Amino acid sequence: MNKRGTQTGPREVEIVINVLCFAHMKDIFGGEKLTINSGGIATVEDVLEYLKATYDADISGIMTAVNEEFAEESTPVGQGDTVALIPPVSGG
Amino acid sequence: MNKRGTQTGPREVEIVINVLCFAHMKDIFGGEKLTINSGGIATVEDVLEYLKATYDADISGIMTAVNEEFAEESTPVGQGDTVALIPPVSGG
Amino acid sequence: MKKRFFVTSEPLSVEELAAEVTRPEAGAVVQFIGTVREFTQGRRTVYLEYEAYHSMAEKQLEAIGREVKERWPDAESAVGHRTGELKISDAAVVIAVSTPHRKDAYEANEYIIERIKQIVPIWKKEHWEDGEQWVGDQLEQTRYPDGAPGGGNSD
Amino acid sequence: MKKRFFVTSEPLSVEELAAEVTRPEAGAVVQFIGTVREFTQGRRTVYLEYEAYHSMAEKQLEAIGREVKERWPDAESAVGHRTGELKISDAAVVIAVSTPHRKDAYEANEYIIERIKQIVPIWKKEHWEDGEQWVGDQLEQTRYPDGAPGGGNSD
Repeated sequence: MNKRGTQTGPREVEIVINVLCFAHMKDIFGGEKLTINSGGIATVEDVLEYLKATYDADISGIMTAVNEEFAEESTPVGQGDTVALIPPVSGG
Repeated sequence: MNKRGTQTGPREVEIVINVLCFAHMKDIFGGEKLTINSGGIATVEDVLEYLKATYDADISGIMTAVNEEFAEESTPVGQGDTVALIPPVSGG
Repeated sequence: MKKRFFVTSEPLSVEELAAEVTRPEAGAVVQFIGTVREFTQGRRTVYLEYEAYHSMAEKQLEAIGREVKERWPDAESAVGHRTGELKISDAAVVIAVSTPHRKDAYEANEYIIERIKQIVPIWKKEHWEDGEQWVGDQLEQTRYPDGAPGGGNSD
Repeated sequence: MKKRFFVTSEPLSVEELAAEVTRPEAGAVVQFIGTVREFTQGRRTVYLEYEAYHSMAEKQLEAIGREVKERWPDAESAVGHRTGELKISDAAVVIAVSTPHRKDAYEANEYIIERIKQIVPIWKKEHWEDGEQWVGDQLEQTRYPDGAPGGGNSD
């Protein structure tokens, strides 16, 4: 279905990733918490690609955190990690 | 005794002026409130000259207020007015 | 001991936050209270709803506290941010900073509110009489935590 | 209704002062709390004594409130200044300013404390273990009310 489908090697190992959705992300994904159980996921970018493809979701402009630390698209993601989808914040 | 002594006319009418002393002015004048009953007093400057002469007091650098408004040396002072001696303020 | 940097669904106490940072070395405490404003851009707010990524938000507030310490070593700071439904004039955030000299307290306090609007995962949903919207999702805001402050209620 | 600008021998409440200025139009309240600092220029203060020309001091605080209104028409402000004996960490002055947008609240608040140190007839006496002195009587301070701020506890 996408580039992950053509890859081989360790990225194909199925891992479980927890995804937290905040603010309007909850509306887009229909809940506060998603669980991804998939192969081919090694970075934040992979998580975002997976979500876009699976949910047909527009999540452009979204920041992410991995295990409560702000992340880049290249930040590694592994088994059991928690990835949060962080829309522009509006506290204060 | 001073220039007032040589003047004539309305400035010689005896008037009562209330003088309020704050902070270390209380120590200099020995109290919070003085009453001046004197002739030749028409301005704040006259009050200050009278106090300097009568109490041998160093009140240089002191601000004044007449009836709760900051005053200049030239501000008129009349019967029953209240003149406050205001050292540099240190509130806050 | 009470947390110095916290997110709570309970009402915030300005008295308690001030007490957190008051100390013999300090001559000045500056507090910021972000309150719910009734009208924003001409539209009447009925209430606001604040949501936080609770654990990460507290970590980020603590991180801001460390930034303040680096920039103003003599400053002590404390921040409480509320979540849930807030009505007009309720306090959404209270920031307290104490310093020996007042200039630093104003500066450090303002720094904290600006950083909160940049890097603390808390979101606000406006509820109007005829609709609701998460603030931030249609505003032109920065994507990156080190960017300029986003548009909050008290901008 | 409580006075917005007052001098009192009672302890000041930051909660009450904040409440005085909180209102639906405001998104920000900035408070300044001037507290008694233990050490000033290396010397340990045991307690401070504040004296005010009470009636004139309240008039002057009100005048500062009007100055604020001229400069920041959207601001509401309230000030309480305490008199009498204050111990370390007690609040000598509490200033609260509310505005629709926070920048103004910080600025107007700082303006008020600077003006208090210039034109409000209140004096502070330091009491040390081995002496006492009215602050201001030996410092190089301006004579005129429109001059630069004098040296207060939280400078």
